[in-house]
Amino acid sequence: MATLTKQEIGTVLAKQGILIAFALFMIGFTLANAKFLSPDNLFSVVRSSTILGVMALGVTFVVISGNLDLSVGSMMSFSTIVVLDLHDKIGPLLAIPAMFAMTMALGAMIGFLVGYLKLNSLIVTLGMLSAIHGLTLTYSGGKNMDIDNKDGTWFDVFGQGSALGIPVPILIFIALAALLGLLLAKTPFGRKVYAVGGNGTAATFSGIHRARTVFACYIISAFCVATAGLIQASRSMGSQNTVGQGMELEVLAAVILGGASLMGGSGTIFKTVIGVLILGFIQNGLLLMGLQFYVQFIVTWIIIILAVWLDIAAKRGRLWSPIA
Amino acid sequence: MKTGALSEALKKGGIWGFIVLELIFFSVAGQFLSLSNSAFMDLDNMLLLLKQSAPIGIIAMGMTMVMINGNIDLSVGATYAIAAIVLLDSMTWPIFAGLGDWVILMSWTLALLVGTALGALNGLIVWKTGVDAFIVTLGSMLGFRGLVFMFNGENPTSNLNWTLVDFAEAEVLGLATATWFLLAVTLVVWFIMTRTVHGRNAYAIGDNREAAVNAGIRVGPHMMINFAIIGFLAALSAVVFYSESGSVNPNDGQLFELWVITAVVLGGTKITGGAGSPIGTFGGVIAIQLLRKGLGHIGADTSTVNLVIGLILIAVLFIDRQLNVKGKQELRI
Amino acid sequence: MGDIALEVRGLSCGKNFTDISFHVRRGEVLGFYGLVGAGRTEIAETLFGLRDPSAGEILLDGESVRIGSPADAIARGISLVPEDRKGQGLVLGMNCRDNMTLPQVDKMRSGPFIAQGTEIEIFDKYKDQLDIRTPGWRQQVGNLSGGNQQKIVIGKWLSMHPTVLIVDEPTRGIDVGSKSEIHRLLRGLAAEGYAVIVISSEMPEVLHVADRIVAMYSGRIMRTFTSEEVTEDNLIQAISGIKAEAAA
Amino acid sequence: MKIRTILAASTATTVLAGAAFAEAHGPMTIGITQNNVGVDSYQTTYEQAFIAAAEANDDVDVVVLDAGGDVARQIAQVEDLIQQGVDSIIIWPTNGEAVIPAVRKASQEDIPVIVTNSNIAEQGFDFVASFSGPDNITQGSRSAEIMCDKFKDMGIAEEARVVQISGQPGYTTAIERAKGFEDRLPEVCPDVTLVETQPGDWNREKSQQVMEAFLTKYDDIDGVYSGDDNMGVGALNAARAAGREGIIFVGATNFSVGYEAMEAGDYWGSIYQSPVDDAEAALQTAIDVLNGEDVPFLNYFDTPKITQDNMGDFTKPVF
Repeated sequence: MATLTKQEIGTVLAKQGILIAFALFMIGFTLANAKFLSPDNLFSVVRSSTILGVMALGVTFVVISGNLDLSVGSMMSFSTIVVLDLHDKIGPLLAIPAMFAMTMALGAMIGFLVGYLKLNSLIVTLGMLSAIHGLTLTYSGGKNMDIDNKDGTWFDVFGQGSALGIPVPILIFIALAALLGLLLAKTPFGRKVYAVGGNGTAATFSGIHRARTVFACYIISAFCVATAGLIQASRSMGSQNTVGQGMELEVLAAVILGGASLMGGSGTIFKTVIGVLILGFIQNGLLLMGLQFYVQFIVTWIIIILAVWLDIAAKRGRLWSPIA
Repeated sequence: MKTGALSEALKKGGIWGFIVLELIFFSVAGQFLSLSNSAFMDLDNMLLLLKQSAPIGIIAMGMTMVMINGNIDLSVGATYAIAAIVLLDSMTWPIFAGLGDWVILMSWTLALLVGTALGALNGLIVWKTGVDAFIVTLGSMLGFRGLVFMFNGENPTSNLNWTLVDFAEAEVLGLATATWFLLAVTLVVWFIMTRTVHGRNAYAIGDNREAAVNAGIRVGPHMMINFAIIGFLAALSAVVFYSESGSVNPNDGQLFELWVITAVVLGGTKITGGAGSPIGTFGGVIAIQLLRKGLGHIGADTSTVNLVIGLILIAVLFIDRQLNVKGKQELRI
Repeated sequence: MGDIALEVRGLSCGKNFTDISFHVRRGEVLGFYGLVGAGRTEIAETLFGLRDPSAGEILLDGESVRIGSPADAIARGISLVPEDRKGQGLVLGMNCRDNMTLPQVDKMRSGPFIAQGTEIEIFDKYKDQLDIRTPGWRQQVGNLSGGNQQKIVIGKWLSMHPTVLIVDEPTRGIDVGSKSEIHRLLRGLAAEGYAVIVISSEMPEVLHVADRIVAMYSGRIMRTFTSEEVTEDNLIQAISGIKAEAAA
Repeated sequence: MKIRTILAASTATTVLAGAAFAEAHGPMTIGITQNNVGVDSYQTTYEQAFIAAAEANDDVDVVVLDAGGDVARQIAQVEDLIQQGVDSIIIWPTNGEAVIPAVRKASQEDIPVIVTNSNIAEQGFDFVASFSGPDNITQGSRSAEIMCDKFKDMGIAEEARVVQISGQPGYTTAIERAKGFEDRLPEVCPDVTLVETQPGDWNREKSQQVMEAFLTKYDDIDGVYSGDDNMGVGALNAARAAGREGIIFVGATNFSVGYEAMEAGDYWGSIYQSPVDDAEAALQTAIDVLNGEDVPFLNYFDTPKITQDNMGDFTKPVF
């Protein structure tokens, strides 16, 4: 009986470990600085996490399908720059769909290379990271993009507006998370994503079109990136080419923190959202505690490895790896 | 059978063919676009190329081993920066004050030890926790960089020691010090991977870890040794480079992992492990350096360089796939 | 015995197999016997749309068809229980129910979502019918015994109501009790009117289960035995490449 | 050649001098290795202005390279330029010390080196013909003065609290500006406290995040000094979103976004620094050195204070 209870505790830990860790962080930071739990601060953390969060939603699909997307950072800078540039040229009403189309075309290209041609996703997206960065620089001529008439446009609504007292970016994030969460958890497509990532061969043997599924995941990822770019552009109404650079790893860290396995086949949208919030609150908490930025690097390092380790350990039922 | 032999030859020698293409292209394009009076394929320029390949090239040899073994190391850039800081800072430590120029030897040893230890730490975590190397080294890429900043804040760490600079700039038999290091490392890694038990086991583990375990190979220690070696080589690369330049910014080495992985993959090492060769990697390193140098030679700007290098990486992967394409009668999964 | 469900004429696939012709009727179990590498699995994979044939014809209910993908094969009523259960048959990290309903996940809809009720009904039905021993549908398939895992795969395909059920090495790595259970099951399926193809490397298995046995050697069919003709000796001779006449 | 010489002679003396060099040697080839062109529009505008200035001058050919922020690549580029036999090298150092040996190599080959924008360390001064660029320490102290003067006007110089958002860790410009500001502020306004400094990496979004945390952490912030206007505007956005008014924003390197924010009355002041001036000064210094003219070793171009009060005297930056 005792072993059973122990196993049960293990199962709970394995399933909810990330939530428990999250709660512990919140308590710790609140003890360190009372302001941490103030509504203002919570709001501000969530708002500043939305861009990372929206991208992480899409990458969750890619990771569950058993692939990687390292190009989201430079793709986000591409969409930000493009939408800002087009805003003044063709107006926001046309600029937004045009930007979405261009970003999703890039996503389709990656999806084609990884899904249909079965090229390794790490290398493909690494190549795209560099190539899209070059594309953005060529497009912008290396210049900052700024909207000329910042007061005469409704474009700022996505990043700075609010409805019912809640900032629009947070609403977009919640809406997208709910939508994609349902898509992943409740629809046939979502089931196929898990199957393809869990065992691509078995999925094929069950009549699932693996290439099509992977392709769709990259399209979703690109859609999320475009949304993030839109929020970013609307929030700052102007941008540098470096926006989003290096975010691919942060996004990946959030998804992994949420418990998605890089091997594919596991993870949920809800857990990714928790992962995003943990990263956001760590950053914010350490800043509030007045710690140097590099401490944040080191703490994130430790947290990522501990989180993934405990996750794996709980799944295999033993702490240390069986590797001889 | 003939097509098979041809594609086999292409696969093995592809990277060298690519290098030849680059040389021809830049020589011709350079005639029209470059302002330089000297030809691109000038001997001095080529010797310079070898020297400039050293920082990436030395690390790439380690990455070849780690990737053949079926792992990956994203933290090499940060290890490189830490080793550089240890090297430059330790020269001013009071305990070494009486050593004169012998301090160089101490500092070198220290830097290499630190690099090896950090690599081994990565390996130990991968081994003992069973967490994927990608995640472990993604984490330590951040963590090690944090250590770099902890050391000296945002300021560069500098110590220009002219004895050291003169040594690093010296040329023996026409080859720069850095070139000698690159060649030696390539040779040693080639020897380890093809002529030792450790090398053969590394291939076996990367090819099929379960089968390797069943064959009685102890997977963990081999992985850890390879991580220790890449840590050592990242430190060696720093030692060679910073002996000459004498100052390290805390963000030096960022994106090195990207370049190194690119070179290794260009050189034909499989990202999933089990196949690859240090000689191919050497070709990959040269190809990248040639590309950078050539694009500079013909006056391409940063954006073009990024675009071209990204696309070439994908193209190489694509061509590799086409060369390995299975017959229509093969299983489609 | 019923009509011919599947007929294959002169089917070849590169170096894998050459000039294969056979047919299988509804209500019949056709056994494929041979050494590993004789090309039996490759035939199954070709019929299931995983390989392109280089020559020959496949007829389903007398109609010539081209099968381009597993989805194609499934739609036409062909199902394959693959040889490698863990590698090809199951997504080990998924639960029992999801594995079983995977091929028809697109069909069980209520609005845009998967109809959970239908799914659980399907699972419960085959859990009872095949006597699958699992605490419930939430159980991860990886935690089940080999025999129960195999039943999940078989249940997966029965729930698709195929015409032709191909079973590759149905009892490899399964305990003795489950083995005979699966043999009974295969006979029962034939009795219900399925056309069943059993590929096996175990002689007692084919002798016990099959109505007719196709003996293969090196990518070719050596001889097709009826259950009256077959003996252990002539079967062994056939799969070793020795012509029956020469031996006689 | 002759006609061109005459034409040149009739325009400007400097060009005349260039022509004289050209007479003797053919057109002079000047190589430049820039720090990281893609990273912000200052560097991009600098590059374009440099190329434009060179094209306008018939006696100069330029080889323009970009180190992409990577020291190793920059050293390789200096070696390449030496190997190509250029007449002079302009370098925008990625690291003020690491490039010294490479610069020494150039000077050993008798190729004069001009450092631009951000200087190298003193140890390397022997190998350098001249530095041309802004005086970043002075810029930092000027920003401190701008902020202090404003506080005095507002009558809060006794108690004001300031936060700083610095540039990319490790870059000389970031370090020098912070140093100038931190040293000068207590001299002019001894009672103003600098509460905290965090890096914003020259990045508007990063700086916005940093400022959001500052705003939560400190209820009382009177001034924000940021290492450039790009970051300053990011901080301004954060303050605006949080509804915190009355904060005095002072930056450096007046970008067009900063200029606009000043026009709108949201942003108090900055340092006017034109990348066009920067680029032209660097090219001119190189030409002067090649022509054997006397060039001051520290050839600063002026970077005046710009605030809401005097911004009418300056044209809006193009970058």
